[in-house]
Amino acid sequence: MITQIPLVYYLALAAALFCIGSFGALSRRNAIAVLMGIELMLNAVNINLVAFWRYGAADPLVDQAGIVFALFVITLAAAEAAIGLALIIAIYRSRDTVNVEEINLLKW
Amino acid sequence: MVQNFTLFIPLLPFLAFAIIVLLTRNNNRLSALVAILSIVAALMLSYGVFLEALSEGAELAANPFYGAPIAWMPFGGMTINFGWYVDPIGAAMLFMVPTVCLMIFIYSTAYMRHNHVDEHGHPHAEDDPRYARFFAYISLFTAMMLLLVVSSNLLQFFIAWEVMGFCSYALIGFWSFRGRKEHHIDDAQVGRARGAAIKAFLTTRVGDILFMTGMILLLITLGSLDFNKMYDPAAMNNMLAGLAQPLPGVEWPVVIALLIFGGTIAKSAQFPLHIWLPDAMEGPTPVSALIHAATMVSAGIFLIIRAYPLLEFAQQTSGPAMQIVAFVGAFTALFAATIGLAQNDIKRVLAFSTISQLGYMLAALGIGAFVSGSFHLLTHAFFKALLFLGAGAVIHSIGTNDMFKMGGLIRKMPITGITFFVGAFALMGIFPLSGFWSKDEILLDAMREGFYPHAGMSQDLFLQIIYLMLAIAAFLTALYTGRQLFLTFLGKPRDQAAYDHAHESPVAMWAPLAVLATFTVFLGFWNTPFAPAFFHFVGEGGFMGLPPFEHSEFDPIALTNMLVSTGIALSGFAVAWGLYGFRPIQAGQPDPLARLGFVWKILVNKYWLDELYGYKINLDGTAQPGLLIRLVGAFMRLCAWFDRNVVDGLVNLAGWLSRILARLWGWVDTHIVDGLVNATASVTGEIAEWWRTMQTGNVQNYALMAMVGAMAIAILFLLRSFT
Amino acid sequence: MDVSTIIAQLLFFLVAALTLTAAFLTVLARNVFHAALALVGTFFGVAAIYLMLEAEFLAIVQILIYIGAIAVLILFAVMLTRGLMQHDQISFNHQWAWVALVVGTLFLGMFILILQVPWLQSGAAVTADTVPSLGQQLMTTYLLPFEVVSVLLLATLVGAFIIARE
Amino acid sequence: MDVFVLFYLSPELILMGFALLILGLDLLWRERNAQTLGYLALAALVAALGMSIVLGLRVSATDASGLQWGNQVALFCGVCGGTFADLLYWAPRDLADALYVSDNLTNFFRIVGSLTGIIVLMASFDYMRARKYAGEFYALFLLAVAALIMMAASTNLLMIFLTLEFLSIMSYILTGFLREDKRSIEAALKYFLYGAIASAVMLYGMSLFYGATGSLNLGEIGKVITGDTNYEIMALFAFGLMLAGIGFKIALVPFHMWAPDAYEGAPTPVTAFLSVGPKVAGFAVLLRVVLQVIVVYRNDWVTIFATLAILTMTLGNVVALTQTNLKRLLAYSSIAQAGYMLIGMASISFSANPLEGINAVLIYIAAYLFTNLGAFLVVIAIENKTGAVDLSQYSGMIKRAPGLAVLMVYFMLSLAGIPPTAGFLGKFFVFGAAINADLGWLAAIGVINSVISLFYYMRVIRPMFFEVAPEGAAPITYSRWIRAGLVITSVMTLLIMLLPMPLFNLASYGAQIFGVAMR
Repeated sequence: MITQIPLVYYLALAAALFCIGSFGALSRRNAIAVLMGIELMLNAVNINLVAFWRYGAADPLVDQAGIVFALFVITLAAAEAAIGLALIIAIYRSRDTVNVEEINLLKW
Repeated sequence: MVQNFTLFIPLLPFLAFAIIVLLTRNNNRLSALVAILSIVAALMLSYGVFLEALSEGAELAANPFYGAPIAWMPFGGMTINFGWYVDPIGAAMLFMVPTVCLMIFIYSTAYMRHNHVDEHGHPHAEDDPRYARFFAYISLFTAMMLLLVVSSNLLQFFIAWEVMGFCSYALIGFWSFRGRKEHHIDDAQVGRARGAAIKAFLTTRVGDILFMTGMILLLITLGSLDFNKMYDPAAMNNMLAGLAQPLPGVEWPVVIALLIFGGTIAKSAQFPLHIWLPDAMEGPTPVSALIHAATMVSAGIFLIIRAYPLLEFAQQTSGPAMQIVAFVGAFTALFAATIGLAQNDIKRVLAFSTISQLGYMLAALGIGAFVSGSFHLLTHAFFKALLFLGAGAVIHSIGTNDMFKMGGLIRKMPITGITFFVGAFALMGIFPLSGFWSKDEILLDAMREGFYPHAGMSQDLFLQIIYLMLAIAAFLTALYTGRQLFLTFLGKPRDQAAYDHAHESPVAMWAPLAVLATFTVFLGFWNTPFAPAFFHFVGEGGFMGLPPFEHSEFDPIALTNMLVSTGIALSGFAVAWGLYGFRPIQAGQPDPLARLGFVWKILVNKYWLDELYGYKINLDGTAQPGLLIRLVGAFMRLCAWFDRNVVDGLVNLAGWLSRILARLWGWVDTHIVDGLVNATASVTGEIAEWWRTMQTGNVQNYALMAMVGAMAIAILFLLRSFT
Repeated sequence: MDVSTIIAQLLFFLVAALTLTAAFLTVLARNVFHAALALVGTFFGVAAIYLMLEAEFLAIVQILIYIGAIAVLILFAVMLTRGLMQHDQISFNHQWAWVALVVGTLFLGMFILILQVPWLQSGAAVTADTVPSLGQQLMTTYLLPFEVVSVLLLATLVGAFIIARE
Repeated sequence: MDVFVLFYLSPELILMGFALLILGLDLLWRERNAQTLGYLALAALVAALGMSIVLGLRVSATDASGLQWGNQVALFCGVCGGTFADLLYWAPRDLADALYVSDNLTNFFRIVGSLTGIIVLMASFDYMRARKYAGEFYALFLLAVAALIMMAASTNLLMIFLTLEFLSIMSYILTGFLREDKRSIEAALKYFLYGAIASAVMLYGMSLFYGATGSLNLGEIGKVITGDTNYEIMALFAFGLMLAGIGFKIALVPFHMWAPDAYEGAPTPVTAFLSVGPKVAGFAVLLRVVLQVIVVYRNDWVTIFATLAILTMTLGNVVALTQTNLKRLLAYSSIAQAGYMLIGMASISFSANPLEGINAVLIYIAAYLFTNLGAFLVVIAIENKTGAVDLSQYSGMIKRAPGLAVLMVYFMLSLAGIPPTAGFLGKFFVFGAAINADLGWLAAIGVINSVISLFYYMRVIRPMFFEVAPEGAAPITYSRWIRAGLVITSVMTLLIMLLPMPLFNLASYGAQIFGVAMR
């Protein structure tokens, strides 16, 4: 299976996913949707890491750095999501909005 | 023996500063006492050092008293040590600085008390609300000047120099705010003091930065900043040989020498950075005396004295460093003297004369007359302090700075008047006061080198020009000083009310004047052409690795020069008498020189340099930035406007046009009609506003910016690696 | 190109197309709730990619954590803040066109880069189950990050609690 | 793995252990003894500082000539056998297989980090006294300091990412700690969204490095990148992306925009921490990544860093001119300060003395640490009493709090780089390094910038001295902890100037670990 699909395919998929995610993160008004965009970006990175592990590691069994990294990325994504959503809920309570454009008391 | 305690000299006033700030700040008398005691102690110590140096004589020049026991700062492969360095000229400075400072301190105890008449007509004398703080500042100032004089390396020198800059900011702006109960200053004074403090600080900062750059370059190219090792000929030649030229055809030594000279230009108020000094008169008068006589401006000259071997080396090997110094000095001497003619503020006349006299010293140093330039530094400190303090006494008693409201004051204030006359005659260069001997020596050197060269050398046109500029400046000096005397102390009172109010100052104010006058009379005999004792002390042993200076015997040229310079001074004074003394100016009568017409206007407006690139401070306390600053500001506005409108891009045409008109009008309004914008705000403020608008508060904007930034960096990398 | 290659590539393209479609939906959907559902779809797609890359353990983790925890968390948040984002509101901010431009350029750059770089390719096969060795490495080589991340998770818990508590 | 390894990790372990202890005790005591927990946290930080110094001062048994201070100990590496002898002393080497190192550079940042922690903690005692969740605050703060230290010690992409995120997440929580305050929560949310995007971009860059070299260790990656020019484009592109994450921590100019908002909204002690801690740790990571991974392409990154330095200084200084909120002003000032440090980064060229630039950066960091924290302590002391953070509310401070006003002048002069202050020393070294590396023009721009900065530092000083306090304004008193913090910061600001030798030695030992990489 591995020899049949070039590595570049996975990388291109990851790049596309990363760009879609960053588009969402930079242009959605809803803070939760921004968070979703960020999750997409992280997933793209994980595809990269796993593909590089699978194709690049001299012995995929011994050298699992890519997998480990991906695991940690997932864990930290969960932690980030928890903090982010907590902040969004808190903002929602105090301001009645989750629109990123309206969250601009602090500027200039 | 005493020399071992050299480092205590700056430490003592510094301790006074610390004590006043920490302990006695609520007790005015005690604070003043602490300051004066500390300076007396420092004075005794430095007299000890000075006398010891005198006894060693020219020996000391060859082997300066040097110690740098404190390993201080590593830099590259070397270490900079903290210590002291006393050579003859440093010892002479140690005699001058504490003496003058002590006089100023004593004088301040009385000057910082203000007399005012309350609503019932009772006179009151009360201390300035920040009396103790004043003494803390001037103690720190003095401490730093003394540290500068004794410092063993250029970095230590620079640090003292910078702290002094900060003190001058605090002192010039001393009256830049006003408590509720302060009667002695008005709002205009407050505004002027604010502007002047900022102006002084920033203008001198320009020089400091040049100095610092030169210093770092010197450290790197020469490998040391220690005065003891800095001017070692071998290292100097390495500096020339080992490095590529910074610019084609220009060598490092001349670049470094001129950068360091930049520090002097700002600190000693030389053209074109002299603009801060006249405005610095807004500080209390003792501060003016301190800044313009003993400390700050002298520090600039002292820097050139310390860098003298470097200048010599640069001149000999790589470019006209000395000639530039000489020319800037001579030009400033002449230029400031012309402006001095047209000032009505008693202190401003003195300010321009200071600028002019500093130019004299630089010109002397620049033409190689090291000893006479140094000597003029010493004598000038005494008589200029005397003049400032005298002017302060006049202002204190009459309540105005305007000479056209004075007149005939010698009858009311005889002691102040007589001492002021002594100082003024010294400044003019009248025989046999100290100013005569020192100024005469400078002119003699210029004349001898320029017109009567050694055998085998041709006449030097450059030196002849310098001589002529200095001679004309001497004539003008006598003229404006005479004008000041006739307007202030002689003639008839022009403001009867003020005249009636005038009175002789208290003893704490006139006693320092008397002491300074004594020094002014006798100090000159230290270095007469017949018996050049000062020369034997300072010049005969060479200087920091330079060979001994030569002194010509008293000969017909010297005699001619004495006669010529006396003639110049007397003719200047005679012209002043013709204009102002023969028929005293009446109240309301314009200045006779105003008949010069346009030239007079130029002089009154100080060649419009403040308006051109400086920062003009008006009498009413308002201020405008100069044309250059405004042009930059206008350009920034234009950029900002362009940016906003192109980036917005969506405004409709009508709104756009009306906005153009509105903005144009606004531009005219702010820049031409009132033009009272703060200098800083108009230049950087515009950029700041423009950049600040990027901070929209929307985090996604920020993230986009970051994304673009990261991509730009990546792309920049790619571009570089492809090329 | 033999049949198995074609089938494998077809399978990849199918999964990739599904993943990207779901991702697009996540980003473009007006309704945040729909977006969240599409996000779940994307996560499934990525899990399938992991399976194709023979990282089974990671696929399971993806489903358990991403879908089981993160997506559910997001759905909860959507519910809690419901009623704010109506259908008729614009879901994009003012800079979306700029973002599209920048992201498009970024993609182009990444794509060119991906094609140009000689990536490390050993071609080694996975001969045994990777999970035991993974576990072992987590307990030896990667012990320090493992412990640190546990502290981090605890701290995050405390922090989220402080911030979000009524 | 040898248990002895734990000795080399002791500062971090102490901090994390105490953090967990404080969390537990807080659960037990329920808000009753928050102050005690604060003292406990202080004790932990002091212990960590002590252990860092002990680790740093350990004189090597085997090599007396070279690295006398501390050893290079690579921990948790796959290759290392973990015997006692190995751990005691490893000869300087390029750390190809280390995940986490305890070397001189780490020790430098351990000392810097724990000092930051101590001073900020002293400042926060008063601030947190009246507020809820003080116990949690202290615990999370300790964890943030631990994360900062670990970030400086990471030599592996995984560890760098993990610790950077750790520090970020702790910072988000601390920033949003005043959840009743709209601004605090908003600052935290912005900080979070920005940080999450930045770290995702950074991660993508990291994954590219992994793909090209098959390793996550900086040394290993560096070897491959150095050996094969085919990777040049990839390496620089990936580094550009990584810079988004690192630059976010440092607040370099295109990545700085979160900083003023987050600084303004955060509780002031947290602002003080944010303006020093993450910045400093970011520089540690930047040094390691640049000098171990892309060191061969120095021509490229010297240019980039020079450009970024100019942008960062100029923007920070110029925008600070218009600020009236003191926290925001100091935020821009700290952005500008990072620009001066970047001049040091740009000066790490190979001309005369390659380590001079690193040395200058480290010295600048130490000088900046004390100066900036000192300034923030003054702000905190005044805010605690009056709630004022606006410049207009500072008028007449010289009458209300003479000590604070005088110290503020001193710190402002130090930030502006006027002697005799630590700030001058830092600038002297940084500009000197730049001139030595033939970047005189960069130094010149830095110098011009330091003049611009004077304007707004003067703007802080002016109302304190030259304006009249409002009628009936009470004198400002402050607790002994803030006084202690002020004494530490001001004395150190002066001492660094007067006796820079110890700091210079500490920094140059830290810089020497790159000696291998530079050759």
